[in-house]
Amino acid sequence: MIDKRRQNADEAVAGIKDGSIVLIGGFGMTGEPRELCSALAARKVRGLTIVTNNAGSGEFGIGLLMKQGCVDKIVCSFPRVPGSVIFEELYESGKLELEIVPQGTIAERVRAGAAGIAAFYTRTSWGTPLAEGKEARTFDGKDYVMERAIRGDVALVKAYKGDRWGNLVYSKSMRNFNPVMAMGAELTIAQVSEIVELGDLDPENIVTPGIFVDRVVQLEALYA
Amino acid sequence: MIDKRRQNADEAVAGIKDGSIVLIGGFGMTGEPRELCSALAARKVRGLTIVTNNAGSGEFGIGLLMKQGCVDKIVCSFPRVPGSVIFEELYESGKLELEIVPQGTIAERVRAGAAGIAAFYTRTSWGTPLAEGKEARTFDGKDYVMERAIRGDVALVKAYKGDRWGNLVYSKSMRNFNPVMAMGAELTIAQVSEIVELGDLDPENIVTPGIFVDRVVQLEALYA
Amino acid sequence: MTKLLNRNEIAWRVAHDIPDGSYVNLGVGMPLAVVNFMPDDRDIVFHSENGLLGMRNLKPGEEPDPELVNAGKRPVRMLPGGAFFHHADSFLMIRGGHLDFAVLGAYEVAENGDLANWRLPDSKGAPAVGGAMDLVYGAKKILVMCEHNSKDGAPKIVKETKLPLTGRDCVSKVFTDIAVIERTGDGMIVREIIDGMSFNELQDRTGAKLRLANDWKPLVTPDLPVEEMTPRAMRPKQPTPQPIGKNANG
Amino acid sequence: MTKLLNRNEIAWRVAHDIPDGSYVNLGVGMPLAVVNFMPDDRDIVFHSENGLLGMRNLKPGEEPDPELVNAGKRPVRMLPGGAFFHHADSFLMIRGGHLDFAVLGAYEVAENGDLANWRLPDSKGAPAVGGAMDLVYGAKKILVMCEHNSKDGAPKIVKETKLPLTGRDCVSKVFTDIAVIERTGDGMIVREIIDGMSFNELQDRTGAKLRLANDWKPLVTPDLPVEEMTPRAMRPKQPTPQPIGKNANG
Repeated sequence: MIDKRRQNADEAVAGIKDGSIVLIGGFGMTGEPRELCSALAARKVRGLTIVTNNAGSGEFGIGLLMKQGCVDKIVCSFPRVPGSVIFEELYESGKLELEIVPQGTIAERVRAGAAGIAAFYTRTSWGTPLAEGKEARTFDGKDYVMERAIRGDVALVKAYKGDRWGNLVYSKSMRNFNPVMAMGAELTIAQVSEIVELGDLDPENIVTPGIFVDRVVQLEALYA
Repeated sequence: MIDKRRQNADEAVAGIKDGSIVLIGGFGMTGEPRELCSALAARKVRGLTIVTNNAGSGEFGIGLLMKQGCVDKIVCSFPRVPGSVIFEELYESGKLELEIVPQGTIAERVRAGAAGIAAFYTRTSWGTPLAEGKEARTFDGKDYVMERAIRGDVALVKAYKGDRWGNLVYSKSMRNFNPVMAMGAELTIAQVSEIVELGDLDPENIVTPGIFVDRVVQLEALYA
Repeated sequence: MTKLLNRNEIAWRVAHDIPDGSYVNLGVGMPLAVVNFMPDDRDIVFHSENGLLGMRNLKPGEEPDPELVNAGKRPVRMLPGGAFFHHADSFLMIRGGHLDFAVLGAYEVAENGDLANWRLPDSKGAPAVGGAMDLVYGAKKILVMCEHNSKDGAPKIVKETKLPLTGRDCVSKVFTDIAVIERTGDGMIVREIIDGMSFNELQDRTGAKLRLANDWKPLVTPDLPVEEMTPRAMRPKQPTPQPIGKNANG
Repeated sequence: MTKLLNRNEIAWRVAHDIPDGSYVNLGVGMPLAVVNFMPDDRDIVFHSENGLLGMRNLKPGEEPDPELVNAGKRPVRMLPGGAFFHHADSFLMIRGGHLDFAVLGAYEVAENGDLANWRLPDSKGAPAVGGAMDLVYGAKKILVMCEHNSKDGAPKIVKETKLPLTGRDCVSKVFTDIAVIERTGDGMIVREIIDGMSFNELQDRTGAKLRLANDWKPLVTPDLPVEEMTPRAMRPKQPTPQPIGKNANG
């Protein structure tokens, strides 16, 4: 019997080790797995590298993870959003390493890690400071930069509905990075607004098949 | 006003040039855009390279394209299926060039072409005859083969429902290669069983967004 | 003195340059305003990097939905025919050449088409690039909208830019508060100038060598309010209480 | 004489080696029969390369659906909790290490774990590889099922294979009609032998050096019919008439 359900956020994030690479879904606050991040922060893990698009907003979710001193490094495209005060404070005081990656390159590097692709050649960032130190190569007269895959130890994602096999569907633009991060880690943990009976999700419309998901927890949708 | 609808199969395949690279969806007969292939065969185009999983079955669809002498080369993973007599005849008489590619490598090469990726490194086929002549490279102690993107001039796909913006949904396992091929070409032509009003397809459940599709034609579902 | 276009007027002009049937991405900042001015007789499909095709702005009276935002985290709605997808598919669209246009802001545009719009060398804060580097090489044409000159009068269209680049050789056309300038293999061609400004004056305010198109026109837009017409970004609510687990089965 | 296992019995044995909760791909041919014998008390999720998770075989009386087939183009059904996806996502699952097991057929397995199962050097027809090369390096464990010896008696488990390879160093375990053999860094270990066959006889029928596990067991299965129990592949219907366009609006 496959049953990936967990009783609460704390149980859902159990066992995450210091020093893990943690992929986190969301785009700004939309689709941010805030409660899972907060539960992880409460466990006082240390030395995390987080891979996500923005660097949190306010003193909760990703912001709380950073505030609690859990994060050594953040890999993201756009750390500054309204309310990203914790990030700015840590960054400016040199307490947080930052790797800026173009947004599509984050998505593609994580997908590559999920797909068994070690590296790929993209035009993005060629000729810019973000390509410095990276291998460049010409194909058919065009210049490309080689990017390496990112593989997470853990992914924290948010979805709308899930079932006990870990199948997930999203709601509107909360989808964003969540299905990508969900594919990209050894241990994928999803918070959902509702866990439904197995078979209630239409197999045509499942966005994240359960094969990618290890734990599902139903939490109040606190954002809306 | 965006209106990608076409009146019939012949109109849908108008303007396809000799020598085109044509991506064709389907897995065996399931999801094969048979009527579009037959309409293309009737136009007696010449010198096509087709990229598809199987090499057709019977004397219709992909089989008819080959029988009519339209195809110079086929790139596929598994040419032999029940009824692939036309392929076998042409191949054995040396009238058809064959490039065998692992199934996932076809999908990934076409996706790479769709995603602006020139090449990528995969484990698949490393150490086998299909990797001969390909660049190999070691990442983190594992051996990979470099595969180049495939970009189609034309894609022929089959879907279940479509709308005038070219959005597509599929039915069960007819999905297979169709959404991948649909992303992969300059000119993507979809045959559907039903064209519905704009807005009738749920935006959460659209599998191929219309941005990838240039023409949609409603044809009888002749297979079922 | 000649009246410069305000941001809404520049956005209006950009919107009217985009043909019916186009797929268009709007960069964060000033370009997001373009969605407000699309002519009614055109089907333009706006792409938002966070996974939307077919977005439109809120109509008066429509409530913002925190689960439906654009690349600037501002609330939007969907047109019939729109679709949702995830970030890897969204950037496949961007990077694979599926968009007809992207509209981006700029710090500087060089006459060779180089664009700098993500970072100033003297910035103190953390850098942030978002999707700009993906868009510059991905969309078929890059339209830039910006003020012609910075607050201290320095031109934004320059012979060569020393700023950190977003992309090389990528800009197709620049829409400013005083002109519309096309960048061609043959140099920077002025297509439109606002009423009351001479070509020489425009050239004086520009860092790159310009040529006036034979068929140049006056740059004319309706008078539009100065105020931003796009809804504000969604803001975080007060810190939420510590999350309470809920029985997964209940 | 010792009764060798038939294909259904080998499939039964493979099925009973797969733990509850596994994600499993079944290769075309003999491995497809494994789906028929999964113990009722386990949730096993079968993956089909053509874009299915959670497939099951038809039950007696269920009609085949030409739009719902497995990797062998045979009609299947879906379990509650199953999902459809496209080929790029399907092979992302395969190649990215998301499957626990793949069950594959073999021409030869070498003691270093090399597998040859896609092409014989003297084949006259066109080659065909399908998804085998994707699976060998993708799934966490590769289970092979095959007859122990070919019709002319040649062993399929060999010291070294000269056949065109499907993958190197990839096989975890081999299930044949006479034995279950685990391939370890320490060589080929015999876990089970059918009743009535000695280790020496097994060794004689094998091209690679074997070692008998201390805790080896008899290879026992229920008696199962020889006939194939998996529905036949969907066949093409008669050639259809030339396609007739239908009014797209009507």
